[in-house]
Amino acid sequence: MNLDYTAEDELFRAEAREWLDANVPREVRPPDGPGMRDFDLGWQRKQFEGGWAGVSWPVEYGGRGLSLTHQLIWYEEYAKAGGPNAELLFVGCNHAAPTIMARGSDEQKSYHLPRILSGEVAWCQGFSEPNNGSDLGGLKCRAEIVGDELVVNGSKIWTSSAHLADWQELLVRTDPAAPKHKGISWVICDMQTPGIELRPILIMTAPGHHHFNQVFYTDVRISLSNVVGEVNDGWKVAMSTLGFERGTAGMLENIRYGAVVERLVDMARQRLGTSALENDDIGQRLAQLRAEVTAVRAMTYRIASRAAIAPPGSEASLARAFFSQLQQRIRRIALDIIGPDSIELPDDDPWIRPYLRTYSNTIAAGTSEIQRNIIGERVLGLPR
Amino acid sequence: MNLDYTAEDELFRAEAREWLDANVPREVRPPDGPGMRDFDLGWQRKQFEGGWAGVSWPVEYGGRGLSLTHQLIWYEEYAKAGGPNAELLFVGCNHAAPTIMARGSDEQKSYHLPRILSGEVAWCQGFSEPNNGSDLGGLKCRAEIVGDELVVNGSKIWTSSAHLADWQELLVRTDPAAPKHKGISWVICDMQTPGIELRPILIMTAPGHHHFNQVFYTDVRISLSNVVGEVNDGWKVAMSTLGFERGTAGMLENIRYGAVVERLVDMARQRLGTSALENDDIGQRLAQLRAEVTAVRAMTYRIASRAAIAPPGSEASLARAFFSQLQQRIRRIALDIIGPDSIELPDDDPWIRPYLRTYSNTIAAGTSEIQRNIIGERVLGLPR
Amino acid sequence: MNLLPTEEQQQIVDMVRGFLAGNAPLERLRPDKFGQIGNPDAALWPKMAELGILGLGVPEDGGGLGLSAVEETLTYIEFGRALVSIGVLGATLGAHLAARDAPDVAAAIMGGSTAVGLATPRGAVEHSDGRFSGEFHLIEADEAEFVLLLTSEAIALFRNEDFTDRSARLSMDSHMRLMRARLDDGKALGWSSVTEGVDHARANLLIAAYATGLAEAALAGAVDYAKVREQFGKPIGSFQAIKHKCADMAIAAEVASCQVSFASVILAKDSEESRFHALAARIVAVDAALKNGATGIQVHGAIGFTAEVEAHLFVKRAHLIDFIGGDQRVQKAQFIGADAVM
Amino acid sequence: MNLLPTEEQQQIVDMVRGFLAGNAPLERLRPDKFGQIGNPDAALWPKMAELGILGLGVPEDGGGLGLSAVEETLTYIEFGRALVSIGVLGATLGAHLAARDAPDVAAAIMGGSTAVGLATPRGAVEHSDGRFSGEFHLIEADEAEFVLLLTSEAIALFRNEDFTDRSARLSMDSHMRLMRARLDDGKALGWSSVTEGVDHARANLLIAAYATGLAEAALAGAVDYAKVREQFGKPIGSFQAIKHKCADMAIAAEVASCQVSFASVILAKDSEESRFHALAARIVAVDAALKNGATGIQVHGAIGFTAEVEAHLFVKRAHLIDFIGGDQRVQKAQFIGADAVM
Repeated sequence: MNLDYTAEDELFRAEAREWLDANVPREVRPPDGPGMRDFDLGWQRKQFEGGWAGVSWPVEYGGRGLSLTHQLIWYEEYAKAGGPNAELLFVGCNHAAPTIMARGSDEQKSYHLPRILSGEVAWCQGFSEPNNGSDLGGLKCRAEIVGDELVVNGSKIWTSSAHLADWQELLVRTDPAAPKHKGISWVICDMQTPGIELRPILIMTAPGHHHFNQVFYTDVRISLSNVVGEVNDGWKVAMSTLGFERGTAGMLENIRYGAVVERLVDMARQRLGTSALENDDIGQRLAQLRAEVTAVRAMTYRIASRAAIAPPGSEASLARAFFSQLQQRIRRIALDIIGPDSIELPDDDPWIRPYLRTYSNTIAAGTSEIQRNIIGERVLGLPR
Repeated sequence: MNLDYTAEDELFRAEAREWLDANVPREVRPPDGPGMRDFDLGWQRKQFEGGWAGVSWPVEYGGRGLSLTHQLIWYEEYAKAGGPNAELLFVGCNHAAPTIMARGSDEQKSYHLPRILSGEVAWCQGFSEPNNGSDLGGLKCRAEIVGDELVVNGSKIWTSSAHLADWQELLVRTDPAAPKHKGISWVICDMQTPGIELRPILIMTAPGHHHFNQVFYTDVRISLSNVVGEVNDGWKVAMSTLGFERGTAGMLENIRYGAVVERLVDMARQRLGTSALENDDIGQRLAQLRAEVTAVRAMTYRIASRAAIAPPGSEASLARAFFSQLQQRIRRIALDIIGPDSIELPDDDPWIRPYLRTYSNTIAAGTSEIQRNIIGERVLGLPR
Repeated sequence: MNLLPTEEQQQIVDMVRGFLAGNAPLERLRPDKFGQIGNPDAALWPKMAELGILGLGVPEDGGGLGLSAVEETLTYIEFGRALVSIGVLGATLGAHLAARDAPDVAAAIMGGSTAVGLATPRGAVEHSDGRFSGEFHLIEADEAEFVLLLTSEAIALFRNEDFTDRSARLSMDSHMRLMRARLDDGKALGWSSVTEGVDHARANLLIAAYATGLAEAALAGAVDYAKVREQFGKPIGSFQAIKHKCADMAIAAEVASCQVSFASVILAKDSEESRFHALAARIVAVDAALKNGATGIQVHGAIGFTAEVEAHLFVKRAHLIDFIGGDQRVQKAQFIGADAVM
Repeated sequence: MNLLPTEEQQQIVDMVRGFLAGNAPLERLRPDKFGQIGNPDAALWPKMAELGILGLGVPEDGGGLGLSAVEETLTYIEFGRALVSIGVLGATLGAHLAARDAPDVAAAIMGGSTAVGLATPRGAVEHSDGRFSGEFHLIEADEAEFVLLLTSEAIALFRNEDFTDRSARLSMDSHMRLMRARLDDGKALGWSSVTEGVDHARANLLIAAYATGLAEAALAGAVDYAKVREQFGKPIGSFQAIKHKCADMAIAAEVASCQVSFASVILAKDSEESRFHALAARIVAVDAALKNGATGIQVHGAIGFTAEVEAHLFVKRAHLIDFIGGDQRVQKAQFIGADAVM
């Protein structure tokens, strides 16, 4: 075990810090709408132009081809510099691109990867359906092969930012006769294709926010050349993406939370006084959270260490399940520290809306219950 | 709703208080062994002689025939006076006697009830078996009918104080061909009968404590006249007892815990100071426990109010499940208040051993998991 | 001793529940298709006044129905279940305070023609002999004539215009109108301190009852959903993970409901123990409302995070009422300092 | 950067694990048929000394093996898993302290011929420049020549006879011998304060590592049981209630293990951040040991409450180590006062 960094690592860190200090946007990120899209894509473009958009992406796709350690250093500096949580980029950079890199055709790679990296386009996901939130194998959205096209009919739900996205990673059932986890295909879908309609789903963070959508497909025609991997092999293609999400994709977010807790510690010291905080209920809980978020960083390092040897497996679900409930406890204590003004929800609010958002974190990417099933069965080997 | 007591109730309360003040034993109750038996039976005899042993028992069985309200008043005064937790009496007074009253023959009633009430005998339970802790329907301990006798072979486990008991309420399978919950009989078993052997089970509260036993039966002959209710009808007979246990039998224990929390509040005030306690982690947790234990008393009153109309049903499992985990949290905070001396286990220890005992409370009479199944299915109507 | 409602009390519950089912269904709180959220409950007050609900517990010689805290508490559980605007608390408590010193004000409030907002401290409050200074939040005070202030030390009724420096804020609970304002040596129309009488204890008790209603309704919503929503071919309520969550919600609601009933009976007797039991009720009931609100969202899965079901409304309202007159931390600090009541 | 053991480190783990499997199986801690509990670990020290385990992390010029805190930490996880007498902590930390100022004492300790007990405060400790006064618990000190004292402010090595007014006590963790004793201006053979060097941080780190071992072993015992024990015709591990409890235990153990590894690497670099990371490790690891100890009993059902399985031993040992040098409350109070390390 070691935490040693080479001189080259340290140089990379210094460069990253310098660039971030000069370039991290200082304006408040709009919480929804086209303003948010402009903000996130603009920030991605800026990172791309600075040479920081794809630290660990292969050089051939426009990245720097550096190691996961470099990626981690970048994330650490990003978190320290208070870089924004540009969620709109997540599906493109952390789902679609790795999948296309792993399973896409040369044409798909050369068209999509540069556009994702340079912040030209935003992607959304189309996996969940109204009647099978956690049970991906049971998906029903149909795609018939007609000539050299797929004709899609059905519906997807919980699609984050579909209203702001250019492309969608879409799972469709191409062989209804095949067993549950077969007969599914992973398709690149242009959100401008005729036949696609959106129903915004209003969410609980504030009136008018929608973030989620239901997406309806009526005779939507997609060229067969947009299938990633083989037709009917989409389950495996999707699993590689999900493994990635459960593994390293959350690293940045994990590291960012260290800074969140330190802001809370500062607030609590200001409100209660440093020494009064020691045995105070809030101080004791904050100490626990501080220790836990410190451990999350260590967990991230261990995942990165493992990832250097083998692709992330179900062990990463331990960190994920822990982090999502920790995040909720961290956001929750903010209300106790802020006190009465917690009932306000100002436009530039940094605490209450993120607290409300945590109610989706324990649900997204598999509920806590599903995560615990996975840990019990795949990590511990308990019977189904 | 009301909490009104009649003048007669108040008189009863005053008499109870006076008698308890004069008679509650001041010596420490031995934690195990014959000393514990002598202590508990002696205390029961004293209560009997004072006319307080069977407040709500029918007059014909030696009780005072008073209402559940009187019983509750008695429990409240008992708790306030610091009356001992004479556990050895529990099965006899709260399981066996109510069952015999409800389903026993005249002969069974006239022989056993006075002996239980007057503290002549101790009873133990024989329900659980090694391979079906929570699944009573699956019990296997066999009893063949030979002439006018049952011949019992098999084993029971988790029998509290079998080594100190004179009688046992024993569930045996009398018809192995019948469906799971049929073919069981409820039998009064003399613990001196030849063929009964005990294996003490050491428990975690301290070295040498055993409390639990495994009981082995080899050709144990019990007269058919000792069957309570009909042969093969033991499941229903047992359920009436369990309903009682899940209902009002825990009242005294619930009320006693109010006094336990107040002792903790006093200790915490002494250690930390009354005003420092306010926002202290310990003070805030204690306030929560104090509010919850106050609510437990209210829950007990509501159960008593319901019991005046109909026999206790599954609603009582709400109070039971809550109380068993509350008890554990109450006992746990004692360690934080006591501080370093918590690692000692003196002979007359009032805190650490009861804390360790709570590990059996969430298991006894159905684990927390089973309790939650019952609440989910029978109270809330969720599917199995 | 009896902790179950009498037949007459059950009739009141049924009447209020029926009224709210007809006039305040939960669906009224769904955002419209533009995502806008109105505040539809102002129209309820005159109708509730007609039924006598706003003066339910005010003595008959004060112009009320002369029922007890027990009946008030039972109706507040229903208010919580239906997420009735928390402004109702201003009306009930305001009427009680006014009935003693300002009968015409009390009559106007109980008649439903005059709304009463709520005020709760944003920080330290200076108070001496009925005069108050400090920074406050006003809730549901926009069209109110009076404002009822609750602090951890006192309860007091003001004219709305006594509050100055007003500025509107969006509330975390978007259905409740919120503003900041201040009082400078504002003189109360009527007030009580926490140590005298039962006015202050009544405030805690009714907040507890309202919270119990929230906890019960969050439970009911979760159980209904768990029975019909299927995953992996089975209703999700058959999975222990969900079933046990619902069981925990049921336990929390039962704990709250029992203590609230108990405290209401104590308070109805004007007992010295009112303060202790009302505080205990507030602590366990607000806890239940917060927990059940959060768990209810979780049981609903993804849809629980949306405005398409009511799950999220319960946790937000629970947070709002938590802060009225001091949050759980403040209440627990008071409670641990209180003398034991055995 | 790499947080996985190297091949050499894994070999050390395997060696220690093999040694303990042969010499310290958990069954050694079962009470005999009279319910008596011995303390069988005194015999381990000479054997461990032979393997170099007692001086693993002491520099070579101090007579040790010269390995780092990383290797020490890995062995302490194994000690926790095997419930090795916590007296081992006295030996390791005592050897470190003595190696600087009293090499013959260090040699005797590392040679396994001289046992080192532990001392932990029962209340306030007076301390000035290496002289200590106060009331203490002595753990595993009965046959020890030296005693290692850990307070939240300092770590110090004494001769056993420096402690006076000794009186034996039964310990909640019945395998550990316990007594009360006092120091009156006792002069330490060697000592460090919490603010200088890494001695004090090492104590917290090794306690954290030991606690991680407890958490892991409690998990392993629960999972093994959940796979074989059947109820209602199925292994209990197939029920979500049990499965999710095991998952929570696995999470807690992983959290502890990661932070303990991380802190050990930091400490091995003699970094200024050692104190912060060792405290964080202690907080999450003792938490994991307490939680997993308790949950492990619950997963075992009725047998978990008995001395026929080891489940209860983990929670008792966890409570014991929690109090060594200050319980979680004390550690958290320190930790929230510490400067951020980002």
